[in-house]
Amino acid sequence: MATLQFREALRAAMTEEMERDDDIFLIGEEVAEYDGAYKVSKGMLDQFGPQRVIDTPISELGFAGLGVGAAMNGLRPIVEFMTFNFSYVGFDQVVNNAPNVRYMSGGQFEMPIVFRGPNGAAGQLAATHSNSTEALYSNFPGLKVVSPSIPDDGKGLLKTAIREDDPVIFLESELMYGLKDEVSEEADYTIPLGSARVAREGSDVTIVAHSKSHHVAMDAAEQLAEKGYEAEVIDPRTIKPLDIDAIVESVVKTNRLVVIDESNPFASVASEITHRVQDRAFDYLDAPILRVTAPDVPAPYAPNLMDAYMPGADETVDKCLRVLYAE
Amino acid sequence: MATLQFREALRAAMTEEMERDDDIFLIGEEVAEYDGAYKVSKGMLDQFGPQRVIDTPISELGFAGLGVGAAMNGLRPIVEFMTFNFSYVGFDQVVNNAPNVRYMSGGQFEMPIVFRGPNGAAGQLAATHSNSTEALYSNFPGLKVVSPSIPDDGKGLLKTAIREDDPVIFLESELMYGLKDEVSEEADYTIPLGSARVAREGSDVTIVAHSKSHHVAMDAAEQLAEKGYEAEVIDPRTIKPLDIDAIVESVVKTNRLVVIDESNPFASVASEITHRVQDRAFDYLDAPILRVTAPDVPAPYAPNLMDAYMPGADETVDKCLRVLYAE
Amino acid sequence: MADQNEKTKTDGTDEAGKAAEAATTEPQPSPLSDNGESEASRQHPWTEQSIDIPDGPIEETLSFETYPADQFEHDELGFDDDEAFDLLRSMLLQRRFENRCRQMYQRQKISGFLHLYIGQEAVSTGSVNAIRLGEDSIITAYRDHGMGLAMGIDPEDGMSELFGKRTGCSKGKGGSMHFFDHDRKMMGGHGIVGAHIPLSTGIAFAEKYQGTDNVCLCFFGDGAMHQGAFREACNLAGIYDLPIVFICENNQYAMGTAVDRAFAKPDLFKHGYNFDFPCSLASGMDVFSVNKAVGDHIESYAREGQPSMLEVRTYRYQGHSITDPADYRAEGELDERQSEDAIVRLQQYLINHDLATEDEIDALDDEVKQEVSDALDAADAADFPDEEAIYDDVYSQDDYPFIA
Amino acid sequence: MADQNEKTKTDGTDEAGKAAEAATTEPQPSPLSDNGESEASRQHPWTEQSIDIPDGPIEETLSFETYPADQFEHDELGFDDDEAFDLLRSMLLQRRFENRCRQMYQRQKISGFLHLYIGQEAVSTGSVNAIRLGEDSIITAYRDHGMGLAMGIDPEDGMSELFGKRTGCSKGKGGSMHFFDHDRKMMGGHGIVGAHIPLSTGIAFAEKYQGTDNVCLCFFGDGAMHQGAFREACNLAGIYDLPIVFICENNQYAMGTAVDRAFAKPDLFKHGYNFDFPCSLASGMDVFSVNKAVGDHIESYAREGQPSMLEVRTYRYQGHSITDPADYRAEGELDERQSEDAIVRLQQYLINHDLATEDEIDALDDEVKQEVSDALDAADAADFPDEEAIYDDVYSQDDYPFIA
Ligand SMILES: Cc1ncc(C[n+]2csc(CCOP(=O)(O)OP(=O)(O)O)c2C)c(N)n1
Ligand SMILES: Cc1ncc(C[n+]2csc(CCOP(=O)(O)OP(=O)(O)O)c2C)c(N)n1
Ligand SMILES: [Mg+2]
Ligand SMILES: [Mg+2]
Repeated sequence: MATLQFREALRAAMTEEMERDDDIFLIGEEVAEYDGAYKVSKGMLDQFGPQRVIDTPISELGFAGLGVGAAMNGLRPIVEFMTFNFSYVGFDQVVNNAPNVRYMSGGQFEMPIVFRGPNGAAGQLAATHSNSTEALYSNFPGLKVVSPSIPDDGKGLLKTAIREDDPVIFLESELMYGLKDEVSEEADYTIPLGSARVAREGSDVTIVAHSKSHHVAMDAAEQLAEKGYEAEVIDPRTIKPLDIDAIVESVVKTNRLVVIDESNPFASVASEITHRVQDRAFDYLDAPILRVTAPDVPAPYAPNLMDAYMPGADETVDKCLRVLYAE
Repeated sequence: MATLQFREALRAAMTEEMERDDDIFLIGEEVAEYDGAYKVSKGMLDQFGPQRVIDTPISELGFAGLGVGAAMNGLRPIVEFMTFNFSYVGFDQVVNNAPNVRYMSGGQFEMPIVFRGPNGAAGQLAATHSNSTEALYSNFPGLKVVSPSIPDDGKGLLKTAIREDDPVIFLESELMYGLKDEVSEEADYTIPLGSARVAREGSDVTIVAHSKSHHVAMDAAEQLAEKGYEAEVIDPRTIKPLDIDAIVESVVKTNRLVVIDESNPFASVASEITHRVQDRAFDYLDAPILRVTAPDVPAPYAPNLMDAYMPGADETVDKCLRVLYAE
Repeated sequence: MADQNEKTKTDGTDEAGKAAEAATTEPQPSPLSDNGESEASRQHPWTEQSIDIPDGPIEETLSFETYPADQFEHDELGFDDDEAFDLLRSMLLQRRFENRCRQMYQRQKISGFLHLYIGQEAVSTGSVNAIRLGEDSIITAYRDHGMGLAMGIDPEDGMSELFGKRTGCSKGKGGSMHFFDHDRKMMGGHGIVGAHIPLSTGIAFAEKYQGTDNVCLCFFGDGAMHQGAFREACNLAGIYDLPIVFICENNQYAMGTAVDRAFAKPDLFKHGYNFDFPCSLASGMDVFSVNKAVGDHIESYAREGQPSMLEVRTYRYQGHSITDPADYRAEGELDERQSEDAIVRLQQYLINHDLATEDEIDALDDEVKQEVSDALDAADAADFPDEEAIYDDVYSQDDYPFIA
Repeated sequence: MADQNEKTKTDGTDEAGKAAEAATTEPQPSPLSDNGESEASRQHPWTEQSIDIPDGPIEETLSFETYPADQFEHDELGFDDDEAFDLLRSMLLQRRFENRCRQMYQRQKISGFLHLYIGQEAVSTGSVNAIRLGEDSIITAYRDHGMGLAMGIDPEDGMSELFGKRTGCSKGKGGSMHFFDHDRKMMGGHGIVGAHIPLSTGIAFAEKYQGTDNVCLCFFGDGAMHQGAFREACNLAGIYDLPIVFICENNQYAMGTAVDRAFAKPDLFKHGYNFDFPCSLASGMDVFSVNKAVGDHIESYAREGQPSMLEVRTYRYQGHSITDPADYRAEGELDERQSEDAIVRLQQYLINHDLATEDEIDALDDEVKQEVSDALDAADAADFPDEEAIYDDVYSQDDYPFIA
């Protein structure tokens, strides 16, 4: 085990995979000479050279498409979006080309491509720069969507994502890049997609949360413990495929579920989890499934409004108490 | 009442509003000289002239943005997407500019714009041409999303949408344009957004379905009636705002809910309806909420596969019987 | 060729005739559907294009106007002496305002992204002084403080916005990247690179539709020209003859990417060619050059009814944003560029033309600094928005009942 | 200017120095975050651009190559007599195939959208015969049957695809708009206008990355050039020097919109200018002109290592899709265009050059018709995919367990 920042863990994943397989390359805005807008790719240009670590103009549609074409023709691109907000100008390539070419060609083409970069709100950046994209991308068949919350998962899942022959949306977080934690140094450390991590065991209520919200969940669980309730905290780690079995198993035990999802709520990943859990565990639920999300408004700038905007541990505790009928 | 095709009802709405208010104009690909790819705007160029009915190049990003800018500067654009599949190349304008400019400017700008056109699968058009966009657009705060199922609602809701000072996504259907039905000729016929229509009353099970699926629901209700079960069929008509009260009220009566939504299922409108209903009517539900959707795969071309792809009345009946524990 | 045509059975003529018929009888995709009646109505012109390709290469000669620095005098541009002095005030205000912004960011009064305009002030001031305030509009990207101040946004409202206060020019909802002023027709302040360029077509479209003679100045960075949005917007402007001047503020970098690394054709002013725009190139280090260029472009629209493209070459002294150390510059580059500083140039001009003394200039600077200080104090004293404001301005309706 | 600089207090120099410092000490947006260490490392070149703007207008002279019809002979292009005859076979096959498609659509054997290529066959055949099959690749839009057949897709597999059969070239999953043949490097068949253009940059990037000398021909319609995708892709190709020939098949309409109604600059071949591409214009009504032009462009890449742009002017005889009556044409336009028919032209060429007799041409036509008939029968006899196939090919893993 090494202690690494999240960005370093991601870099380790890319570096190890690129050392292993020459067909992998990294492309995106400022990934090479600038070492990455958030320094995730720091030093990779020096190690791999300008053939494999490639700066682009500000052309998300163009270079996302370049990635898709390269994947159709034998390479394994890692495409960095400086942030996923900017994927919207390249949206069509990500949702109409990447996931459909295999299907529409009757399986003739592989699509080993990873689109990665920070997702979600990152402080006071206002409405256009605070998009949570996981609900959107996971609506599209053919895509896989990964969203780790800790450096170790970041490394193991990114290595897996790079090895996939399917398009993977890999969602990171500006606010977590500096997070330091233990990371495996195993030679071939991969974590399968579709397997949740039970981060904390408990029998009173289940909290499901991914990415930054996972840390909110852990905080809330601490607070609940002080009040005498043991929350089970599950990090699905991958949104699609979703390890619904793990979530259902926990709900069967706790009979209560709160989902934290920093996205806007309407047709969100939280909604989907609700649907699946009530379908699978209807008879086990002792209370409605509640969710803790951003309000259904654009992200504001003012610091106090932005604080109110983000899902927090207090609100999570409140909702857990509600499903525990312990208010 | 007049008997009109769906396309004629929509045209009547646009025409009446444009006669009323000179600030309204229609813009899109082939809307003018070609009379609309699906003839929705037939004759409008002749009536309103090329200043107000405007053909564009194939530049969805460009002309969606033109619409947003025009709305910021005092006009009331109706922007036609030839189909909503093509809105994905203009996605950023629709989701990052239209709904955010009001908020980010602290309310200084109105955004009276309608984006309209056919949505969803329309026969054997394969993966890139069969996108259901309602889940995506309704995830964005600041947008309103309307999706009528019958000509009369089409007219009343489109007139309302055009009068809104907020951006409205107005989802039509290629396969319904020829549908003929009674349409109000009242002078000022508008239907408020956020009010569902109870299309059929029943006390055994509630079926919620919008757009084409509404007709599937009505078929299914007929079949259920033959088996002795009375389904209540609710057409939400607008996805956002969603008339959750009407749905909850029905579920309180029937204790069972099946949602039809022809979209891919993950983080869909159906998921959202589930979340809200179980939150609001947990104690009234006698069975899990089931949904009838497209499978989570891209739309295929082969006729037999495409038949299997679309949600149908038989599957709906089966699921209703399941929630009725009557299999 | 005509008789060849008659001989063949493979030319497809009769098939085409049948296709037209087919359209009315074709199978319908579903019983719910039909295709609307087809119509054989209007007269249609021939396209101007031929499929007969001319022999020998096609030649074309292009000419692009230039506006170098140090070529234009205030009076020939229509500025009287006071107005010339006011140009300096405008530019100084922007620089002093932003110098304090940096400081306030370090003190955590300002948060989020902060992109400073320092070095580029001649572009905003030169341009804004070529338009009619309240009638003509401008729209720009996220590096928008300078443009906002030049358009007349009160420094107090600007600083309050940066502080996230309810008194801000966007009520604290937009922050640094989103300065708006509806009444002054400052149409933002936009954060997604290139995405505001299409908005300019709509703004201009509305002017034309309403029969005004107002124009829209659309500013964007060199980096924004990579976006497809640029092409789509220019083409729309071209075919609808919209009153827009597309102005590229080429400050030579898009974040850390130098312009010649990222463009197949780094002569950005020439990119209007694909839309048949008049194109020109101006120095952004001389407020008079910018003013003359923008004025000429506006006149050109009035004369020709055609949008146009202007590249203004300028330089940003600071990093891309406040957190960027700007290590990507060549050694000595910043010094060299700063030796062309537009504020210094204007100061010198005023002195050389006896329009101001050094003392007057110092006094002006003090006055401007005081104005900025006052703005800071006011911003500091103002309140944050009410917590409830988070739900305001999402939709037009007050107390919109549907927000979850 | 240098001493002016020293005099001033407003040039921002020292502020810039402090900004670099600030980057390491600035406030962090959250306790979880930091910004990664900043690095002052590489040597960076000066940008080639200056902020000193030259005096007087900048002039430039352009020259575009042309490839008119009736200028090139088969032998000088390297076709022997049999090969010249085979060009006719290829073009006839496309036309006969599509004539039957229309009929099959009316009989409801084919469904969905159906866009016919009739009239444009010289473009596919001329182009494909300029590349090395299996090495060079092509990619095109939804009007792809002709290109697919020219690339060697068996008419049986093509027709089966249109019938939605498991034996189709895309297993019945793609239909008319999505002909793919991985091994022949026919990279589709794509339905979203313009969206395949960026894919060509990736296809070509992969060739360059792997060190091959293969090129990619990227075909798109006139209408596709409106899309921002065109600009972004061309610029990427230009800066990475990718082996692509961008080929606009200008058939003068995008659906019902004539090219000169929709472009600010309808000379489409000139649009490569913005990327410094060599550009040329060819007749699409002569297979030899197309072949020569495409060959030259490929050679130009081999020589200069630079992508390029070719406009081929052609005409579609049918409506945009099978349901379009094409009322938007000028009167007499279709007849006039068909008088230039490329198949007739080639037939005449073969006869004039004693490469074939009318009888041989008739025999070829019969043979091709028979081939298409057989393809129809085979397609008709083939099975639809299993219902379970709806779940196949979504992901690479067989029996992927997660599909809901
Ligand atoms: C679509 C999009 N991609 C990327 C970014 C991140 N980004 C913000 S500013 C910028 C550089 C823009 O450079 P330029 O247009 O030259 O403007 P300048 O900063 O020089 O004023 C980038 C890449 C963004 N905001 N939007
Ligand atoms: C992004 C997008 N917008 C609109 C359409 C609908 N559409 C299909 S083909 C077409 C016309 C394209 O014309 P052109 O590129 O000239 O090709 P041609 O049909 O002439 O071969 C349009 C508008 C689409 N498929 N994709
Ligand atoms: Mg720049
Ligand atoms: Mg065309």
